[in-house]
Amino acid sequence: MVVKKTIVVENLKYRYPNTSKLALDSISFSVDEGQFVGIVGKNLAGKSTLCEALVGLVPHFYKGAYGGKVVVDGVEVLNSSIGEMARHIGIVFQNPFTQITAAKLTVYEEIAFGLENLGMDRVEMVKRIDYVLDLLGLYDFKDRNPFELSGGQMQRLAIAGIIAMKPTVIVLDEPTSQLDPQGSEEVFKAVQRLSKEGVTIVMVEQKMEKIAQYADKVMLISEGKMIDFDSPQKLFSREDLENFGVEPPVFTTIAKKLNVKDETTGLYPVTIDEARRLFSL
Amino acid sequence: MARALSLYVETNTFLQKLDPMVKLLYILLSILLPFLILPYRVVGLTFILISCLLLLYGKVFKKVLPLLGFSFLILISIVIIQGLFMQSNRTPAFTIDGLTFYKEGLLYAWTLCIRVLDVLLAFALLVLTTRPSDLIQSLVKRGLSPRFGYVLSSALQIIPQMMSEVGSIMDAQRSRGLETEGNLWTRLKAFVPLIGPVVMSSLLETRERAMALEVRGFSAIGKKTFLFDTEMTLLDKILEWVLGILLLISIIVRIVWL
Amino acid sequence: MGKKSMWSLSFSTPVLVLIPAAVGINYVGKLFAQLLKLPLWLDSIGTIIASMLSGPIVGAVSGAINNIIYGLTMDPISFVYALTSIAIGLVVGIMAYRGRITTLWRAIVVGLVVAIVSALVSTPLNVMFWGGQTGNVWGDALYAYCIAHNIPVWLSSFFDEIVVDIPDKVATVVIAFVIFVSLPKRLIQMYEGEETLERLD
Amino acid sequence: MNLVDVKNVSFAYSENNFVLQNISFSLQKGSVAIIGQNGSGKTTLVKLLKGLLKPKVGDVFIKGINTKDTTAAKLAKTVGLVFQNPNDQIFKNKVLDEVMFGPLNIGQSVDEARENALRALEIVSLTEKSQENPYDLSLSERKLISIASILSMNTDIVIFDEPTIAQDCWGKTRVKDIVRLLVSAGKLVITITHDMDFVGECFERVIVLNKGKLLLDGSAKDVFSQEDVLSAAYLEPPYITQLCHQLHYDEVFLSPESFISYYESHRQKKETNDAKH
Repeated sequence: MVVKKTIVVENLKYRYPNTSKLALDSISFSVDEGQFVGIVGKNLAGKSTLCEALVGLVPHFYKGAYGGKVVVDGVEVLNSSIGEMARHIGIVFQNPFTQITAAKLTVYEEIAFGLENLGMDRVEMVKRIDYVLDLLGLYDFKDRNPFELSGGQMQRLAIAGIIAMKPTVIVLDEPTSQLDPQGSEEVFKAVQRLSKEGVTIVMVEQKMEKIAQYADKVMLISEGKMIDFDSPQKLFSREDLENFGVEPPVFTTIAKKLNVKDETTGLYPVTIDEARRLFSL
Repeated sequence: MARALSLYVETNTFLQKLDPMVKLLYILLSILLPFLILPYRVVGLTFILISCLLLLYGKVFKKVLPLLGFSFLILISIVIIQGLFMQSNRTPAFTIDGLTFYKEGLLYAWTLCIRVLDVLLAFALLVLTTRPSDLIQSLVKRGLSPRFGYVLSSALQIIPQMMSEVGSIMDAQRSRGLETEGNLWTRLKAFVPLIGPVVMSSLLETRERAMALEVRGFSAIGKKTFLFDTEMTLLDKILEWVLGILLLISIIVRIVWL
Repeated sequence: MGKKSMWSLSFSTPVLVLIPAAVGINYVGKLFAQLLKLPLWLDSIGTIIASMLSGPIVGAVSGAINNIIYGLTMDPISFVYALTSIAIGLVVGIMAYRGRITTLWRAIVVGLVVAIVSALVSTPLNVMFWGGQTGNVWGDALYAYCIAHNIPVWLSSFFDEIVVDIPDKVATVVIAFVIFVSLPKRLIQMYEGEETLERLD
Repeated sequence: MNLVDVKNVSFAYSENNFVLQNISFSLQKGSVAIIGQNGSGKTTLVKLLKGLLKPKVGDVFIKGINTKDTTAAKLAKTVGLVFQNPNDQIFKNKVLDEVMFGPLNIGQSVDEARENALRALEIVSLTEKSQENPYDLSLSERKLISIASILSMNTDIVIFDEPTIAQDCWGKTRVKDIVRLLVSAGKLVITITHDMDFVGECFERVIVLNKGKLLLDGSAKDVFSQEDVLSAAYLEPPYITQLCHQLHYDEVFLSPESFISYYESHRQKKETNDAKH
């Protein structure tokens, strides 16, 4: 059986207006339908720019200089508008607060915002809102003012607003970085549920333990270039990882120092379960 | 927690259910009619009376008083200043403590009072009995660009959010030794460190919010739909016609009479 | 990449998001002025920054919306004074576009111009609604003195308004200027000029 | 004299709705983490220590001075508080000016303030950005600037509110280094945080708040070994500690380093044992 590629990026290059350095430099990769991809790398490595390029904000919102090709769900981003791309791919940003449209008075209406913009039929709209309220565990809050939610709830609302538009892919750019552990956990659980529903997930994240736990594949980015794109075990086992400003999960760090490897694969543990297996004396 | 700004009072009378356009027409009528049909004061007073009765009926009359507060103070000072000093003052009306009030000035002040109350009460009827979001949606349906509708509704929600940051900014700057009390110069100097962070962060946030809107199809071309679509009732339509025709007749009458 | 035309009526999404933020800044400015017990309003800083960032039309719209929101939520009479706010937005936008607001001294001059324009627009409204008064104690005292000394109502009313407007508008423009020069470059770029897409193949 | 004395403090924002109840503790130089779920009263406690709020019942003494007798601005010379959101305080267009704002407010001369500001920027590793606009930098760099703007005031007590939130790996490492540096310089460092790995690595003493009451107060090791009490307050120990528990170790470790040395010594023991057999 041939697995469908939901994202195909070929030789993507991009430079922001009024800058001289390429923010993205010759990036090529593809993602299978339903995969969970983690993106890691240090600040300003180009992670956010790549996310913006996948949804079309680069180049449609920012302009600048663009080369190569990004195809999502069969649609080439460059030849489509951001609004049109919204049916195929959505994005969630860092700050939960800025993603509240501020035009709606209840969580229920807030989710409808995107659907109204796309001119959706009301019966379908109500069906979809009920579905995402349930999927993201927001049903009890449906009549609340969006600004009265906690950070974690707001971020789940942002995801709900995107998922209601039924994209094949959702991109999350450090969605938990401004949340406390409880809020982060809520968001991770929600993302996991989406993944189970078959949504392709691309997630930038600093919490490596979480990436190791959830992602099928991890991409390492440095100075606008893609360094590696592999399984979490292989990627975090790289001995040169620290050179790219990335610290692996704490379990991997310990295992590296103690040289504890899985004998069959020759790789270090990345999750607590793997660590427990390898470290028991 | 701060909510959306609004003076709306939920009392579930017929006024709350009335289409906002009817109330807008009423405001237009109450401002224009006194000018179109003379005598000004009689027509103005009639509108004030109608507005008061409607506000009473809508169970929001008590909420009008705080709205009148500021205007009321000026109106009193107008009565005093015009009554005492207006240039066309000729006929003394009465004298208190050696200060003579004149008829002309008092009459002029009376006219101004009617004008202000007329406008104020008509607007009060709108703002006290209409949810701002309903007003905006109603305007959008009648052709206001939905993008401008967005600006209005988001302003109503963003402002309380921004105001709620005021406390933490005060705390943060006082923690760095900023004095917010003392002589005028000290207090004036404290203004920029306080407003600065609000301006910077709110402007910085515009970029991400703009992107978040874009990816939810904000600029999508094509017809929008509404989650809640309230149809105008027959009564709304009748009232809209009646008020419209009334306005038209008075304009015609005015033109013919001149 | 030239600057956008000053009178461009295209409202990009960033601009539409800027307007509520500008109105919010107006509100917060007013609140801080009250908290610090300053004898000024300082309630149009946002309008002025929006004009400086995005031109006279956006400034004027921000001003108008400021008063519409204020009218809907605080004081219905302020709907009428939307005209003054629009004028302030236009004046600052035009002067900023022509490059007049580059130094502190120029900001003071612009503040004076704004004060005069704002007083000119407000005066007829003041005369129509309040017989020429403003509700400010010092201004109204001057007004009473003027009409008692046979100075015409219009002129008295203008004096009433301008004595209040000069300190307030000069302070407002200066504060807006101080903050504007502190804005990060990437933000200013987002609002100025129309970028074009270049190919890198 | 204690640096901080909290004596039977209770606090309520509105009548009888107490968010803190009968809290007492004393702090010396060293490092203390205050942890607890959202709504446990952590932030309120910190505001009381900074004099931004005054207790309804009881007293807070900072270096023997009752906070009721002074103002937050005056306390700025003794207590520095780094707020969670740097965007609530940054308003200058140059990093250096921003960091000099506090020192100038508390009466330092311009030269002195500049010297202190440059030293603070060096501590947070942002010296080369001193001439840039803070709002052109990333959020994590802005957080470090807000830390520098407190360090430059050279206070005996430094309080951090969630310093590791919105930080990347690099920033987290910086924050940990800063805490260690301040402690070794003889200061009192207090943090409120949700980040248990950070607490485990950098803090000696831990105070746990739950629903406005003081639940636990002791060394980090003691507190984190009481897993039942912590989970009742909805807190999870650091990853390393969790691993220790899962491996059924009889001892608890809070940082990777201590785990590594323990494991190594045991591995050696095991190897020599194996060799004997």
